Amino acid sequence: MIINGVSIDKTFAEAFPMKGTRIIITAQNLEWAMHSATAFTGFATSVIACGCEASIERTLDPSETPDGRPGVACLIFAMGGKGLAKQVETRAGQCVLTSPTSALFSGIEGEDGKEIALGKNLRFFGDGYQISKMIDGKRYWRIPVMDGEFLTQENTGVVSSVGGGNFLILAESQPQALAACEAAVKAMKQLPNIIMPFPGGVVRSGSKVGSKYKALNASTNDAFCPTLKGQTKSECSPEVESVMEIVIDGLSKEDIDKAMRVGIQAACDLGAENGIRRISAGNYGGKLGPFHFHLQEIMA
Amino acid sequence: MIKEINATTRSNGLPIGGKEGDTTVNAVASWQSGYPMRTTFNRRFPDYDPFLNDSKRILANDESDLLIWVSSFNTAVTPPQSSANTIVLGRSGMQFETEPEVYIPVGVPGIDHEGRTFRSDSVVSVPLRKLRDSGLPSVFEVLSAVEQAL
Amino acid sequence: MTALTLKLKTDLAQRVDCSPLTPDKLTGKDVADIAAMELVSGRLTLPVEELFDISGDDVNDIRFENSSAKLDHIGHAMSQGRITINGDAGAYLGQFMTGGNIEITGNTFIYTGCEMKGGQIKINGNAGDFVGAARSGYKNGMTGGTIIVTGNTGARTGDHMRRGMILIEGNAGEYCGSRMISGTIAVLGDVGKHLGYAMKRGTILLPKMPQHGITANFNDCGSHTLAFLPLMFASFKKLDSKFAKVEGFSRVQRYAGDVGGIGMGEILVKI
Amino acid sequence: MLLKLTGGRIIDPAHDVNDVVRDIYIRDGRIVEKPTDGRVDEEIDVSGKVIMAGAIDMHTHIGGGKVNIARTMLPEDHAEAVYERTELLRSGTGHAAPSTLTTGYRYAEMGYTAGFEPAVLPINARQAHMEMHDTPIIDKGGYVMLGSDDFLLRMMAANSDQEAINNYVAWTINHAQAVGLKVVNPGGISAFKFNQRKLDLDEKNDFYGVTPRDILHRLSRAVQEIGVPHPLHVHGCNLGVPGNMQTTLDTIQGAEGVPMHLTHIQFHSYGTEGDFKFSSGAAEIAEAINKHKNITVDVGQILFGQTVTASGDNMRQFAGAPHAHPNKWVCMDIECEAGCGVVPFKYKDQSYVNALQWMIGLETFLMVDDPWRIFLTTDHPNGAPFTSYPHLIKLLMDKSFRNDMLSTLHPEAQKATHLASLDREYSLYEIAIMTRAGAAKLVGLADRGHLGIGAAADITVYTDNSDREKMFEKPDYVFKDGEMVVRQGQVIKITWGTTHVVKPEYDVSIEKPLQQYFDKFHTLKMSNFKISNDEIVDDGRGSLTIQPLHKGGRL
Repeated sequence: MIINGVSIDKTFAEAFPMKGTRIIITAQNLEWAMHSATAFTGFATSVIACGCEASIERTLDPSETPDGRPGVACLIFAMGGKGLAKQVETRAGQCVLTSPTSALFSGIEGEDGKEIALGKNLRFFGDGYQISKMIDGKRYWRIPVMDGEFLTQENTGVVSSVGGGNFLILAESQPQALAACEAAVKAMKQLPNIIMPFPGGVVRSGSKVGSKYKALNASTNDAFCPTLKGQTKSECSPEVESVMEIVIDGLSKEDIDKAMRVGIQAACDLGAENGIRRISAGNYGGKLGPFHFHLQEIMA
Repeated sequence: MIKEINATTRSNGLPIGGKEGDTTVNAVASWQSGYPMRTTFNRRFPDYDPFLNDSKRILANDESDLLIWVSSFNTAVTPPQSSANTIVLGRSGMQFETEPEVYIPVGVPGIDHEGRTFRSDSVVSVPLRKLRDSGLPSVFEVLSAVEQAL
Repeated sequence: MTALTLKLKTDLAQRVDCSPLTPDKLTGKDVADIAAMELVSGRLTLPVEELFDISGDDVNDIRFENSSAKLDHIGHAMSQGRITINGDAGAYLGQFMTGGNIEITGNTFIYTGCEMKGGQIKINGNAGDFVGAARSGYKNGMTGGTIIVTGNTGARTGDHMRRGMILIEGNAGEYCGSRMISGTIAVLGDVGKHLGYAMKRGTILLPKMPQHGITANFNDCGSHTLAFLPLMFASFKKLDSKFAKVEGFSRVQRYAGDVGGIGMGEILVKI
Repeated sequence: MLLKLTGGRIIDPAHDVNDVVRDIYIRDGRIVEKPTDGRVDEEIDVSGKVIMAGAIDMHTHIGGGKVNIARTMLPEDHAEAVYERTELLRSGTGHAAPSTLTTGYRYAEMGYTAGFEPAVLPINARQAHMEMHDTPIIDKGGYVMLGSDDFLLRMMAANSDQEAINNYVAWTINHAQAVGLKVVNPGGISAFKFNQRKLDLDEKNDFYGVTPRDILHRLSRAVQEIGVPHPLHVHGCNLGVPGNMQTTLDTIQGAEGVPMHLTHIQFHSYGTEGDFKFSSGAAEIAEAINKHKNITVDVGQILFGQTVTASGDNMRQFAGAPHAHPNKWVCMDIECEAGCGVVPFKYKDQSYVNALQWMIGLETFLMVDDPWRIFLTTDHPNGAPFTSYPHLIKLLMDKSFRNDMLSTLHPEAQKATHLASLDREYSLYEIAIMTRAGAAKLVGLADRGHLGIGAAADITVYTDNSDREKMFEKPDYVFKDGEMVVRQGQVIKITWGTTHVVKPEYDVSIEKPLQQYFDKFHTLKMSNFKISNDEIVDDGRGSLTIQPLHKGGRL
């Protein structure tokens, strides 16, 4: 399959199940909501070492937030509910509770009503002065803090999600690869229910399973490292000088499907004339996860 | 507040209430039925409700056919106006604005016959002794006689 | 199916315990069964048909017509369905209810929504004393659900209330929020003396300073903009009540009390 | 009228009779010899049935101010248990704190024919008697409480001689119409008034300088010397405090051979070992009881569920108040002479502490060798309502049932007990000792608790059933003073029982200082303090049974 001179590999991206939630941070203005959200989703590129994958999903208009203030929606994913709960709690405690004028809400209903603590345990920061309020069947905590009152919903919903959707862009030069990624990320950001957890949405250090060093269980994806063309069984054709990957986590397989289509299309729109040669994907031979995103089917 | 203060020092409250024997009635009602006054036995078991079973309310709402008024201490404590038929077991000498259907004069516990009463703090009970022989029956004697006759 | 309608035949002398006449307890019964059910009235029990004309068959939609202030315990412990009352109701309307809806056109007597756990009661009239309260000697009043009163309430509104919401469009009587443990009472009109007496926790929300002011057992915590209020006002929007149309506010004077006890309750007055 | 019970299996430990088939003859409320002419007016075939004397609860809070406070405080308790009136029975309410009428009916239905109120405050004794007077069928009596009253503490502070104290004790027992003497947290209730919030065995009352040990010593001697059969009934120091086991051991040691009854011993057998700093001291306590023949105990077993604790020990009740469930409680000074604390409580099987309390009680039952010196109580309603006795009997008689229950409790608590390894199962004979013969002997009831000739015909007839709970909760027949009051577990006749008292002699000279004391300090006249015999008899429904004093009773 070739789109605008870019060849689409007959391969698939392999993704795995995760647990995810959406939280909404509001503040007096978008700037301060963004400060809090940026911190909340910081250092959350990969579950491998961060414990979770998180990013800002989008900004919210005051009409869209529970308390009618500007806000930011963040998605956060982890390998299990427990791990997710721990990440949400520590991040909420350190990055939202602390952030001036913020308030914290759940942005999603749990699957079968499943919930994890959002502000439930942050309330103890109130040292007995915290106040609980049930509004519309949901419990909120009002925690007195130095700038007034921190309002947080008690729980947030947990849903089964998909992590690790991805595609690779192979280009003739580093600037061209990056330009294609930027175009793809920009297009994908318009979509709901997904995030691209790496810095700027792009990762350049795609990995393979295993390493020559016993202590490591993942190492550089040498097949896609252009400088190793002569040293390894390379996936890179002679004209490919740079490969970058976009990783996508989403609330459902369909959300990732859509995102990949939009992203790949954006990259392909730049076309061969801008040095984009090929789109591929990372998989582990189907051993890693049950979700397979076949590039050619997605783009069909 | 008394409870809190007692954690470190001493504080006491003295509840005082009740006259005309109501402290006594409350205590006896409590041990016999589990509930104080204003308990109905309509459903064959004691059912306490201090508002619905308030006799003033019941009379005001015409929810009773018969009022039995027991007042053996004080001639001034007379039955309230009501449309219910009224039987009074009252201290001898009671004067009525409206004559009750039945009035049985009774003696006073602690004067005309023996008895026991709870002090108004509801803690200590004291014996009431008979001081004179007036021939007036006690409420107990009247009620027992009625029960016998039935 | 049409609503099961129970039309009171006569003026009552005695109070009638209507607790058996709820959607839960009538499920599976036909009109003949219902007609024969015995209700406690004074020291007698009377069959339903002696007190009411019965029509309709939908036990999940019960209507009391020509209702009287002597019909007690309507909606007792109901968990679902709907009861509509044309006229007044007696004591303990919706006591122990966990779900469903009760609406009444007239007034209610004492203990409306006593120890209710869920559902909604709407009174298009006045409610008596002890709305949403705990029975005498008990420690927890209503623990969930919503009570809306378009008129006024009597004394001790929300006595020992533990959760849930009481919304009063008119005035509340004396000792509103007494011994309240948690939950929210909002009053659009005036409130009587001793507001929040012995209140432990919970919120009393007022759009204006009450006529009798705030008593000395509440301490002024200053004026604040509280983030939960917009949420709460938003939740009122779907109610069939004046509260749905109230312009939300989040700027309030906060008073904490009753400081004679743990003092964690609050009275919020719009500024 | 001569009634014959034919062919029953008699269990009468007072006469060493264990499961012997024998007929019983009853006339005028007494057990009599077989008539020489063999003529009987009525015969009931009880062949194959188990026959015991009526059971006696020697420690049960059935009357007095605190019980009535519990009743008025706990509508929750009443709503759970409502009893409609019948043609015969009056209505009532209550599970943990039942109304008096209900109390009498429920006891009788379980084959109990006597219950003794262990905390009669002298100043409030009239109320206790009035409540017991309204408790039908069963016999009753009370142990009057001294030990924190100012008159005694003044005497002790002034180092009065023992005879004066004996006089005072005898006077109080007489005029409070009691059958024994109780001491609750000796001196502690007084110390509470003087701002002490704990009082150990050898700790001095801040005001009087008197220690609990002194009080126990003086009072136990007094009881012995005036010849009251029931030994001093001791609710010791530090009830419920982890580590109180040492206090209890010291108390046993300190009795110096003088008879002493330690009540609800379970609440006084706590160690401080383990992660929870709360452990069982039952083994040590049982060993001490086995060794000291002067000591008797009742257990005060706890069973899981909602109940209410009612005690004169306002010092310890105040300390326990934060655990109140539902969250309300009352502590009172009664005329500054005694105390009273009522705290509702829910024992939970998944609570480490409650589970261990349950185990400690059962361990004590199983490790005390002599059933004549240990008694079956739940300290009604403090550990559990008396209506749970059949369940408790099953726990004692059925090891596998006991261990099944044990395996469902708090796992950490299970690790802290040897209960599962205790193989003992009580026999019917031992149960009869604990609940009949032994109890009668302990309280000093000459004519009760046995089936000998001349005994009061308080008799319970059971159908033998390997499910002991079923057997004991519903006897076939219960006879009270020769009249059948219960048939098939149902009350069929109302009688009113008697009030057991003792009348130790005293020297009337004690009334001189007492008169001054009452005049100066009391809100009640001394003449009104005294409860006359007529008051007990009242309308003719009540009666007084004066039990004999021990030989050697003297002043």
